[in-house]
Amino acid sequence: MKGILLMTLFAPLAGAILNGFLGTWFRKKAHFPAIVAVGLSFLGSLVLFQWSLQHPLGQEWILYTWVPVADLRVPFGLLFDRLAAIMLLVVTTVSFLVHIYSIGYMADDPGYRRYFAYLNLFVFSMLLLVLANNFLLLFVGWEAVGLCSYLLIGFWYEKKTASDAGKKAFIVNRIGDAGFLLGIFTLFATFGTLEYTRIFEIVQSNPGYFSGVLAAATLFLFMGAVGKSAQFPLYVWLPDAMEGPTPVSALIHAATMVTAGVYMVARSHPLFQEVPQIGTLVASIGAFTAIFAASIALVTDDIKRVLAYSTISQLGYMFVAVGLGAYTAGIFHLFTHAFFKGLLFLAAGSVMHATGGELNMHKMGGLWKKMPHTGWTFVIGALALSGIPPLAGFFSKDEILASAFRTGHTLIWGVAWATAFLTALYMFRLIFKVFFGNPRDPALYEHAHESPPVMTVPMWILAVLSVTVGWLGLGEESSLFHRFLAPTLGHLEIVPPMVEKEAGLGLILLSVAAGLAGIWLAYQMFLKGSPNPTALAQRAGFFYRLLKGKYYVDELYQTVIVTPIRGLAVLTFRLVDRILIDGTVNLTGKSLAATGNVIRKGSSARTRTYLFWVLLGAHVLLWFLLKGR
Amino acid sequence: MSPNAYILLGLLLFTIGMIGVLFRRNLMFILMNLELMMNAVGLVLVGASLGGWIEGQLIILMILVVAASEVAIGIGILINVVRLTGRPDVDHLPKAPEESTP
Amino acid sequence: MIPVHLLAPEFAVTGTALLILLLSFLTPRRHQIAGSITALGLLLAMFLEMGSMGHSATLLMLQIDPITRLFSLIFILGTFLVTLLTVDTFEECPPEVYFFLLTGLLGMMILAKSTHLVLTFLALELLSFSLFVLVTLVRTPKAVHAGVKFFLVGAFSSSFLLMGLALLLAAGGNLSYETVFHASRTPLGLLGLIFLLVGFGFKLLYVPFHFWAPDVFEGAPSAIVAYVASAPKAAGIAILIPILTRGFAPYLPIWASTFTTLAFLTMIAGNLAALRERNVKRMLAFSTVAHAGYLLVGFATHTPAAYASLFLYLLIYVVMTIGAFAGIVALQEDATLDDLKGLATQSPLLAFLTSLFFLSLAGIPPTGGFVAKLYLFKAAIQGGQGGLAFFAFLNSVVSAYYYLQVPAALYMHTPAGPTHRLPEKPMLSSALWIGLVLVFYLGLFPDSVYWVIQNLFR
Amino acid sequence: MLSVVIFAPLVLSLPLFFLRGRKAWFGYTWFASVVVFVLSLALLRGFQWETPGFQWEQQVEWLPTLGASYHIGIDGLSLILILLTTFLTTISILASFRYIQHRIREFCIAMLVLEGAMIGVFASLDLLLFFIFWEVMLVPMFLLIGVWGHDRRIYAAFKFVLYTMAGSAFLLFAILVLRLKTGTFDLVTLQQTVGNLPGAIQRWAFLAFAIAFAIKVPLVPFHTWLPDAHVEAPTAGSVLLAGILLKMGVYGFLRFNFALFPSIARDLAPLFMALGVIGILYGAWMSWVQTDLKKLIAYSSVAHLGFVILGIFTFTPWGLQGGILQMVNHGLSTGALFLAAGLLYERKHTREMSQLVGIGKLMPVFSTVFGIVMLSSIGLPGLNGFVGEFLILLGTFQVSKTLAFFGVLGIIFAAVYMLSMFQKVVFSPPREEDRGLLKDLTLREWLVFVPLLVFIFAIGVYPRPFLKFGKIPSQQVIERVAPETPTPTLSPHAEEGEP
Repeated sequence: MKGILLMTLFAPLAGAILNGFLGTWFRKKAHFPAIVAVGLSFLGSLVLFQWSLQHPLGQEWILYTWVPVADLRVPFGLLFDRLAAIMLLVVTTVSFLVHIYSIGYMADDPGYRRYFAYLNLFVFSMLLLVLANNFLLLFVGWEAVGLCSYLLIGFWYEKKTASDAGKKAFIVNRIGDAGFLLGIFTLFATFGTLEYTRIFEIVQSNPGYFSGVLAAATLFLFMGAVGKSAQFPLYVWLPDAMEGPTPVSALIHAATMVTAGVYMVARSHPLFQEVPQIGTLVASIGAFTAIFAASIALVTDDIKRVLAYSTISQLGYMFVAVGLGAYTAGIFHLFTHAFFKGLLFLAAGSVMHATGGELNMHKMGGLWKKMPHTGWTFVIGALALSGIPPLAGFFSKDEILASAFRTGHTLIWGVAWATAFLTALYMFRLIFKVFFGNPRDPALYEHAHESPPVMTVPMWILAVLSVTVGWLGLGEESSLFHRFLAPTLGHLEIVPPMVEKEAGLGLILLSVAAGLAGIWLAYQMFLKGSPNPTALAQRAGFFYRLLKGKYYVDELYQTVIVTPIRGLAVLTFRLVDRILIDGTVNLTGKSLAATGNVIRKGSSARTRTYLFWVLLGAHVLLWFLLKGR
Repeated sequence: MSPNAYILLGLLLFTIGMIGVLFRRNLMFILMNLELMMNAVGLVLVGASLGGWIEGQLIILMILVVAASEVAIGIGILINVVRLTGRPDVDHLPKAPEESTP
Repeated sequence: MIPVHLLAPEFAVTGTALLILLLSFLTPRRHQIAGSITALGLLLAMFLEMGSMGHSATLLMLQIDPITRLFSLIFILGTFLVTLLTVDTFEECPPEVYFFLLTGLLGMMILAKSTHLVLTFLALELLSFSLFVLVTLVRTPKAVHAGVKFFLVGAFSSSFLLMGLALLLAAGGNLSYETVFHASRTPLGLLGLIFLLVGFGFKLLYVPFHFWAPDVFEGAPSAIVAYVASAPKAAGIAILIPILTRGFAPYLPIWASTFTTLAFLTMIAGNLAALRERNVKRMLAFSTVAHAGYLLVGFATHTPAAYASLFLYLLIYVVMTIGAFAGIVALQEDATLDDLKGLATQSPLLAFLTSLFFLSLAGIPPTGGFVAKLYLFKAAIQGGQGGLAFFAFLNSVVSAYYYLQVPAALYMHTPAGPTHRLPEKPMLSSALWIGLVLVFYLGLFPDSVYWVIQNLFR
Repeated sequence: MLSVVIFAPLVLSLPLFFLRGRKAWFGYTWFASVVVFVLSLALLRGFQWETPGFQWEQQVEWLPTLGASYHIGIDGLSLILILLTTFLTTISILASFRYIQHRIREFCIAMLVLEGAMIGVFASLDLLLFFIFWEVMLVPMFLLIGVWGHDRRIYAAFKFVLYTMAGSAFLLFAILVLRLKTGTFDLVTLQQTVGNLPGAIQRWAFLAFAIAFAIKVPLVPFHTWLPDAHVEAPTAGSVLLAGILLKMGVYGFLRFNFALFPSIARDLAPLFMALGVIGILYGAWMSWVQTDLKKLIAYSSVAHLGFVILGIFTFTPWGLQGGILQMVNHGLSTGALFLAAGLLYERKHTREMSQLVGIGKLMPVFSTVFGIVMLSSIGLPGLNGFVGEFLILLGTFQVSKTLAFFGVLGIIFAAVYMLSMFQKVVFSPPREEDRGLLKDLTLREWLVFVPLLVFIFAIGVYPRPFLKFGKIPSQQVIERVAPETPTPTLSPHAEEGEP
């Protein structure tokens, strides 16, 4: 198995290196090594999945000791268990499809091979993140995916906004990563090791003993997750990340990388379980982020940004789940979300492809006729996202809502429920604006065309998956998915069973109702025009502006953090560095030289002056010797 | 007279010579004042030798020789100055080095 | 029976001097021949001095022992280097220049060996008069200007010296070093002492008696300046050491504080004044003042180790100062820093050698300049003058600024004007190379010399 | 053998006097530096990794009256720095073929003399000998900056020399005081005897040493020579300044301050750690506002060296080993950054980032290399910088959580200024007129960067062989300075061997 695992992990790296160094040789065939590499990974993960069915507890492989210093021995070790198997499957499937899709999408780009090299590198990093057996190696993957994200967001770097967005993504991520590092330090200082299994063993064999330290550690780790998974307040990079090529958004900023935070929390659930109060915090932030982002999505006009806010919002859901201890539910939502959000992005990419890169939904309309495949798949994705049964999103979202309700966090449940309504509303606002109604921009409409099969086929595959994967979760705790993950994540332990089983059905109906209501309202507003959205916007006034301005968080950060720090830096450089420190040094030199100059000039005088000095000197000597006696 | 009187007189003469060197501008007079200073030393030595030390008187002879050679060199230099500037003025020496370089 | 043969080096020098005098009547134009003879004579003197190193005797008013012989050797070495310098520097000059170099040397040699203040005085006058003549020998306006100042200041200070002697005699009745100490206890003697110190101040260039140096250095021909900068100072040290060690040893506390103050002032005045100086010779004049300050640190410390280090310092100082002047003379007579700009392109080897001498002056290892300071300041710290030594360290940092200006000008600037090849100057080059070897040899293996001196001063 | 390595560059510089022609000079010098590199690699043969104390030791009577001897020897710390020296010298000579256009022979001599002196600094076990090499090194560096530098080169050269010499004055004074109080300059002997001195003398001597080394490192209030010197120096000069000379300060702390005055080092550790952190943040902060590429890199050096100082003053195995490794890392990455800046300067004759644009488009291969180097400098995991920074901060965290927190902030700032730089220079639209100027890497330039990249990756992926160098030296420091190391509260497998 080790061989296959290594192949799965390193094939994309090989692909990246191949494209990176011999790329000129492949030219327009650069996709070939890339897809072969990811294909190998995909096959490998299928085999591994098969293997994991027989080995519920998974296995660890240590390749070599990476950083050995005193007590610290960080191995380059891989841990493959069922959680990793699921992640592996998600990552390789979506990547494989996105790679194929990219052949069509990126066809005419001059940076073709660079694109595939980055993409392969990303897959490698993500797999490393997933397969690591210790926190430090996880962190390696964690930063490496950030790097790839940076490179891919800024892929069209000649556009200032794109390179800015890449930089912003990296820096905001780094803030989270800094927290993550502190978490690692705390763990090491406490446990003397960074390997999952050892830490978990210690924690689980001394329940309650470490809760103080773990509160700090998990808080720090969660800070990393907040950055990577774009939660409030570090979500600001994700909407901007839409500057990157759309397949990248699908892969990195919807399906895989951004979910790394969720994965990490699930992975270290033995730690989070010890400190439920931090779990509640995680869930609260998740819930807040969910509704916060959804509300912004309501008024966003850029179709990709709508999807981006939607991703933030859905990630919030996942954190609600993992925060409340429903790790399987969180991972399940991660699993389904990867497919339908990936699909939505690919479909949005297809729209852009058709309209020559246009993103403003107000310029579109009636595209259904022109591009039926895209339309159909988009709607499937949107329905899945809105939680309409029997599509995938329904199952996973419902499970999260249920777990929130059952653990007694009614407020969180309420917020999540409201978010479900908003989700349906903004998704169908988008659909009605883009695919239905009358074309608003004739030229754009004329130009529009359906994408080539190389793009639509991956979309359809994802669409099918979006419809079907949810059934794995049918039956909640007794579902296939739960049973599969149980050896790794365990069952959700509901402390007091507050709600009877019968109430479950009511909850399901409520959440479905929220979704349907959202769709209905969108239909009324954006297709029928009553209530008129514009009038509503005017009536809302302040709130509308607030939403439109995305709560002005970016501006706030800019004015409160970036500008003052930068200004202070400039000031420090000018005043402290140049004038105070360097000035003092130079002044010392100059004053010495100036004093010297006086002496120097004094010695270029008439003979008489010298002789007077002699007299003076004689007197001083006299005084000296007399004093001495 | 006591030795101290000689010594005091010698010092007085020395001071007069010194003042002369300091304030005269004519090189010739400066040389003469230098000579005066030398000879003032001689006077002090006379006073010193009153105590019976013959050494002092011997030194006077040497001083005379030294003073003479000093004047010889001084005159030599003076001639050069006069040749170059036309006057033996200590404040108008030939081509003074730049008074101050910035 | 007076062991006259112990004076062989002095006789050799005198003989050479007379020979030169004779020669100058015969060939008044070709000074190079006279120069070569002088160099040979000096080599002979050096050989003689070394040959009878082990013998010591007291001869009339002369003390002949290894220490005084070593001092003599330094003087001969210095004069030898200056002679080589002189041969190649002057296109045309009267051969008498060598005569005066030799008489000056004779004065110094006697100075070093004298045990009686009168003899000391006479020798000092012999040296001074030789220097007066040397400075004005080339009768350019600048030289004459320098000559007048040098003469006036020198004569003035000689009078002070003389008056000091007279007063000491009046107070004590004898002028041998051993008795002056007793004399200086009386007020009259004290006054004499002060006069004496003022007189030495001129020779040693300490503050505030140093003001004559820059003007004289600038005006006089560089080869002569090399002599003026090195010889009288060495001579001054040679006198002060015996006076202080033999005569005034019990008087120490007062001396120490006086010398500490003088050292302090002299170092700082010399170094600071040199910072902004663009004329290299004037800069070296201030540098000489600064070095006088370092030397005074040795006196302020007043331990055998300090005097031994002082001796080593003097040896290295003479070599590197003459070397620096030789380099400057070779590159550009009367140079300002601007004139030196970019000369490394034109004459790379000369520039390289010159730079090394300046690095040595700055006290950067592994040159002699570093070792000289190291030994001296170590002795100072050991002798309880830690504060002064530390101040001296800081001073040498300051001094690095102006010394390094010279290599900086040579290498870091582009040439100001068109470059031209310099004529070959074999004697000058050999002086440079000898100096270089000595500076590096002493820099790397100073113990070979210090070992000897240390035992002598114990 | 060690002496051979020290003096080989000096001896090998002699034939330069007889060679003629630019190609011969450069070719020969490069060959000579490669020879020295190979010789220094020979030091690895038979090196006892687990043995404390010095190896390849040699002691020859030198200045008996002063008590100084020619005593050399190396441990892992010296060895890795010597290897770094010979390696970077080779690289920087190779990188100068086009950059240096005049006084080539002088340049070659200066480089070789500098190399010899630098090796000497790392190999000396005698305080006086150390000081001599320390000062000798100034001269060629002074010339490198002053002769082949940019417009304000002379100012920068003087600033560099005077700053360092000011520190040296303290250093030499302290060395002499120690010599007089203990009777020896020998480090090994001093280690035993210096503890008997009165506390006050130890304290002052420690401070005097520290000032000299702090200037060299440079710690923050003493750092202003560095931007000027780095910016004005030619590429080779900047590389060696950043790569080696700055390390001498840290080396001094490790070799002398810690070995001789352990208790004072322990007492003052909080102060120096704080200075380290200030350096990290301040350096990063200043980097951010620079418009000059080399100045930015220079200030980033301040930040990196802040990390190193922070690490070594934790007196934990992680901090110390991380610090030692970080020295190497900084030598490689910052060296490579300066090489990159120099390469751009050769093409465009400017260091202003507003003028250097569109590199990504015009020089894609170079940009990749530059990018990797940049990422290594900001400590991306998988590359060398991360391992060092991680270990340092891990060590810091054991000692002071607050300082670790601020240190971690430094990592964020590093990303801010480096990425801003990279965006301005590489990720920006190209200008039409630069198309002819900015050509991609030549074969020689490849040769310059490839070895660096190899090490950047190697240390990042498999740092173990490199950590081996610092193991025993840091253990010894801990034994002397802080025998009671803070260990993790619970380490169930501490007694186990290698997994």
